[in-house]
Amino acid sequence: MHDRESSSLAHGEHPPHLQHHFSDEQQQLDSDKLGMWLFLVSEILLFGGLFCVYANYRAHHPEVFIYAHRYLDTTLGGINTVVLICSSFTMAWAVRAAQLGQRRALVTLLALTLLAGLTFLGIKSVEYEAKWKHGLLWGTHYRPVAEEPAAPGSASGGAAPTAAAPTPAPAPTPASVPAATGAQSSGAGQPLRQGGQWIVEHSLIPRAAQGPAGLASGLAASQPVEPGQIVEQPKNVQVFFAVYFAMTGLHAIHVIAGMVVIAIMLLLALRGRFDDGYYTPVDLTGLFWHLVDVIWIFLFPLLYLIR
Amino acid sequence: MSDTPIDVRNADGQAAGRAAPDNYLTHARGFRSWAFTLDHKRIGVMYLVSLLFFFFLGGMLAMLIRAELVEPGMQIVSKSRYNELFTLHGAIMIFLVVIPGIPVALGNFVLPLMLGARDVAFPKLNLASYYLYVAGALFMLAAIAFGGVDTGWTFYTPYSTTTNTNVVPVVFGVFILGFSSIFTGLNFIVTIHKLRPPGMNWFRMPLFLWSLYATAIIQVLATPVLGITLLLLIVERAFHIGIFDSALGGDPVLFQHFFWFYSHPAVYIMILPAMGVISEVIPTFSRKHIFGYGAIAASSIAIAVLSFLVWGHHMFVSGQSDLGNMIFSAFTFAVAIPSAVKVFNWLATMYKGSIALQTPMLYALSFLFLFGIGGMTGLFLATLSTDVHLHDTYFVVAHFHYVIMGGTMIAFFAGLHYWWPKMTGRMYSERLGALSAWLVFIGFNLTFFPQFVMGAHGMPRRYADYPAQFEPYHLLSSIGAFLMAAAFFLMAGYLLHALRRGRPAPPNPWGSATLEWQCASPPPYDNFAVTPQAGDPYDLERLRYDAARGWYDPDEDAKSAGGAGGAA
Amino acid sequence: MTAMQPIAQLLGGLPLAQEGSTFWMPSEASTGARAVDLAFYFVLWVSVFFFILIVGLMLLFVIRYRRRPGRLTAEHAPRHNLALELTWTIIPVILTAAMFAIGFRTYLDEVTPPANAYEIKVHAQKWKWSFEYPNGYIDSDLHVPLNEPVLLVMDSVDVIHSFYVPDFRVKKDIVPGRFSRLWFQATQLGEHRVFCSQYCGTGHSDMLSKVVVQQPGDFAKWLQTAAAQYASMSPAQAGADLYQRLGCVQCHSTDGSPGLGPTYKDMYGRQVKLADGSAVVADENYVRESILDPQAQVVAGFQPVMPTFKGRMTDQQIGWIIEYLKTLSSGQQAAPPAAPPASPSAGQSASPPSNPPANPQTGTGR
Amino acid sequence: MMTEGMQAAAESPSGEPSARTVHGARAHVSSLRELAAVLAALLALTALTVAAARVDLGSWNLFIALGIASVKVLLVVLFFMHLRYDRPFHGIVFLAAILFVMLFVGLVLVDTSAYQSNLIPGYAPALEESEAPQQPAPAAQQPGSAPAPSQPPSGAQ
Repeated sequence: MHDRESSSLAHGEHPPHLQHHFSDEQQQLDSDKLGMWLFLVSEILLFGGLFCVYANYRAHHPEVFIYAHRYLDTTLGGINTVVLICSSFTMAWAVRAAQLGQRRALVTLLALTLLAGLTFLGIKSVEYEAKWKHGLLWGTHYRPVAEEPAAPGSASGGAAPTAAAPTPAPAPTPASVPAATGAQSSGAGQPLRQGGQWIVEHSLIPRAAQGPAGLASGLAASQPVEPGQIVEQPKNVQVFFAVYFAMTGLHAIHVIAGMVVIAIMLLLALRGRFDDGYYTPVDLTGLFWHLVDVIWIFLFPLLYLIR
Repeated sequence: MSDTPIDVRNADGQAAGRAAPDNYLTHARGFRSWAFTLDHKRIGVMYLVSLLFFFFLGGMLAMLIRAELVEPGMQIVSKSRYNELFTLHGAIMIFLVVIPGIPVALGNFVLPLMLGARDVAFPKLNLASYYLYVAGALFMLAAIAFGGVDTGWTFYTPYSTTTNTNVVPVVFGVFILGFSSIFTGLNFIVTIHKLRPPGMNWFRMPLFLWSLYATAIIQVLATPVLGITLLLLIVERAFHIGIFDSALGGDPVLFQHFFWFYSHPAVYIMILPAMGVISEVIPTFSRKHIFGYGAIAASSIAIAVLSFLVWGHHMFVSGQSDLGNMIFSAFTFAVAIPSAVKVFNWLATMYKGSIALQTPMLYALSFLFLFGIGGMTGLFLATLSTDVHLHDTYFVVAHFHYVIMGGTMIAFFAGLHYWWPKMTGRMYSERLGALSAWLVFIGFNLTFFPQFVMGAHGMPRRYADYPAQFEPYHLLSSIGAFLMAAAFFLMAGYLLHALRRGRPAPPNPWGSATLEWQCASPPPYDNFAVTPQAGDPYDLERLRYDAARGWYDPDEDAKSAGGAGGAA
Repeated sequence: MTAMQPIAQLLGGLPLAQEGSTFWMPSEASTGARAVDLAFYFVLWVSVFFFILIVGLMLLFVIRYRRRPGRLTAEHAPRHNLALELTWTIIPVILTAAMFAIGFRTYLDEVTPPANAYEIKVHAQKWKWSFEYPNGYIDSDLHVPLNEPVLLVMDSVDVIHSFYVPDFRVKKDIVPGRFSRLWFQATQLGEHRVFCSQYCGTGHSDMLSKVVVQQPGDFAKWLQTAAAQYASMSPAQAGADLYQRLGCVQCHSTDGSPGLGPTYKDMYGRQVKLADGSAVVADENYVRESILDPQAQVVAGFQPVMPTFKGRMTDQQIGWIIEYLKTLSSGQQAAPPAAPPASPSAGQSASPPSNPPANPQTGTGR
Repeated sequence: MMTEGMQAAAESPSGEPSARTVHGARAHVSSLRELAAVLAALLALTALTVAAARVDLGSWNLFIALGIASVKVLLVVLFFMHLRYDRPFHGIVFLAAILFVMLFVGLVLVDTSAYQSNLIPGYAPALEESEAPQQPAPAAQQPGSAPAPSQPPSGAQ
């Protein structure tokens, strides 16, 4: 959608800025601004859908979110938040520079914003890579991998401590992990099979036909069966990671889109296309970039800071 | 369509009237002048041609469906093929014809003219929307080419995530179409807000513009949710992310909430512009000021807002909670009121008028008839207990065909015949126009009324095969469908004929007071040499019929600066 | 397969419950039907009244105010009239409010089952119904006692289906992953159609069944004998019965004609080519696996559309099916003795550890 | 504290004209000091929200986190996006979007929470098909014979 974005910016790139169907600059500026705000509205509703998914599963499966969010690395998330806020600041400053016709400042600030965007994506990719490595993915790809508790120098960096032992803080110590998995030794890279899950798997289909009642009894009975296994692991943890990747993924796409547009603005600025009389594209790009920031400001506490 | 002899002949059009020496059709020539045009009129025409093509395509699919259903058992196609047929018929008609329908084809052409503007606010975005539309359409055609899709146009999970037909191209096509729709709406809102010339205040806007404005609000607010829904569905199929797929711990009913949060407002994206067209046609052909301008304008906005509160009435038996059912049933009845108000206002407009039964008016009247049935059968479906019985039966099928086909498409053809002279500069044969209008009306009722009855008797929808008990109804229905098809071919015939041989159209053949009729037919490239002075758009009394020259003229002395507007 | 076949077979002898049906509505065969129909007719007559009013006025105006030589312009008439507009806003408000109230009240009665309702489990899957009675007996038709409230607890193993009995005016979607409940009290002896009303794929229009309403006494007797019938049957007979009852017949022919799935004729003991190019002998283990995990080894040329029967069939029942297959296969002696010849009893013990025994009849595991 | 931030930013006297006219188009130029103040506020709030998440306040954690986030968003929208000096209509447009998102989420939640009790807790057959081992877990059938009459709300385990 960002290319549409840029095309909506595109008109007026070449002087004369005033298009034939507008009566004056004011009318053109107002139209462009209103158009951009309406586009932002549609963006907000686009993400609104994802927030609805989030609210739905968070409200009805809090235990899943509380259990699973520990796999996320608050430090990296926090750093990314700061990075994005700063980029928002530089962007706002860039708009100001454009308005005042300070070309060098404009170029520098746009470049800085672009850099911040790159940093954000870099950190995100580190996080994704760690999730991938530990099998903390959606749907059937959710296969938490057991690592030797002190797996050093894992690419996940800060993520290692939390992700290494796929057990929640109040859970048995990592020592109990092999105990839990019993026969299949949990060497690095091998799926760690939570007994809790297995029991459910086997009792689920047959007992489902008997109604929640029957199933419930199955779950109740599942704890005593093999003591010492990871019973805290709630079911359908994979849903959290589905939501996590959907939300951060779509946001990342928007970051990339924003960066493309900023890069275009940077080129135009270098070519001296903007002056204090004409800077609308920079202004609108700023609006879009700030929206990307706004979305993340909500994503961060919702995904990383669950309690 | 670009270079027909229109241009040459247009000379006498000018001799007769105020036609500009060159119009938007002759302004530039050749393929590129169309492919890269930023002129809202040409974009509108391109949309119109594409729409009519897909209407033909979807119609042919419908004919196949009706042919298969003539008698029980499978005669023409296999069951799986039948499922693909109704899926594609639905998807093409909904997403490629009816939803874009009136706004993109007629709206694009008329909106700036009615407003007195030179173009829409973002001409490039407008062209981009058109090419997005084409791209989305191509994806859907590709899906047909590569074996079709059988989910039904609603793409319900988990069926859509498990079927091994190729869902993704269609869904992605619809996703793209969604953005085409968003950008059109965005464009219209900005145009109406910022490009109104001095003197054109909100309450001098023709009601068609009010309805387009209300539609655009829905397009901008609701369509993104469809976007994210389809995006998640694609991810669901491609990566099994498990948000809507119960097999992975997802919730299928949540998908239905998402889908209908868009797709019910979408019904009003379809019907609001139709109501706008009717609000133009009825006063013009009754030679009388619209009755209750304010009420009609307000009801458009009311419908736009309320339409966001009623989506759950598609889910009364889907596992939605009783609480949800109660809330959504109540809101649904609420949204029925503004529509009723409009109908009564149109009737009151005809009261004591001077009613000419020309083709656009015939379509408008059959709109009143068919939309009346469509709207009222909606009450049965809003009523919880009766909906439990009627849901997912042919009663529903008949209901939404009466609303979408009998409402939107009939109004679309009313508008097409109403603005045809303005778009092409040619008049069509009134006699054939009236004939096809009648045939469409009869064929339509013959097709869909029996479906109410068999639906009430329990005939479920989307059945490739059916118990013999329902055979007579299906037979009638199919006969009606074929009759309707014939009528549409007739229409295509005389309209195409009119393009070449039709009598040159005067600037204001019907005697309407809205601005688009003040410029020549077809309009000059930049619409208005001097921005016209906006008056009361329904002050028809000041227009006198000039028998000698055969069109309507504002007679100067009677020109009351109709500021009264009947509004506010 | 010819499309009429399943319908003829499921509805063939069924007297369409036509008696008592009106122009608009089928016969009222449940306690709830009356209330629904009253609501329907209320809305109907209100709508008819307003429709006649609107179209009548429209025609009247068209005729009276038709443009003609004497009448080229309109008469002067008010452009708006607040009193009038309020009237035709408020009257619809009142009427629709009434419709909502009626609809909601009848709906509540419709969805709240009485406490003493007789509970039957309904399992929906592409494209068949199976009804499980309290004693564990499973049938493809729904038998219910007359004038007794019946509560259906329904689940689906694959996609969304919808249980619909027009004569009872009841309908409920069956969403996988949840239990849908629906109740009714039949008031009319005889047979009534059951439709699947939520689109569920190729066989959607074949997903039919019937409700058989019996006198309570007859119903009890029927249930007893039906549950006991297998005792008197040979394994192959029992298999043949299950073949019909569990809906295998929907896709697998026994006469060699191709359906959605491979035919059973001469299948057992033969080499079958698989979709992945390899070939296996259709022996007992292969059949068992195909029933419990259908997608594992799909026969070449067929779509992987068969739903699993895991947890829906006992090992004993699988054994019966296998015996039935043997009777359909002329050359089954050619089968390598890979698996011990499975007799119903052997079926239990011979069950390889690859499938968790789940026995619907005793209820364990379900 | 948001209001304080706004005051500080607004009242800070800045050398630049707060609004300038270029080729007839009116536009607001925000002062550097204002932007810097907003940045500082945003960073401070980020720190605050991280800190707040470390203390257990029960269900309040969520609301506090959302509250802080909303304040941050408000700052960004009002000052970085100039909405404070922009046409009021743009503000209405923005609010409308938020409003409709809340409407959507709200109504969906009302319904889904009402039907949660019908769901089978932890239903996800595809998962065990992908991971199910081929030997039966002896414990599997044993519990089934003891059906408990009560339906637990999903996620109770």
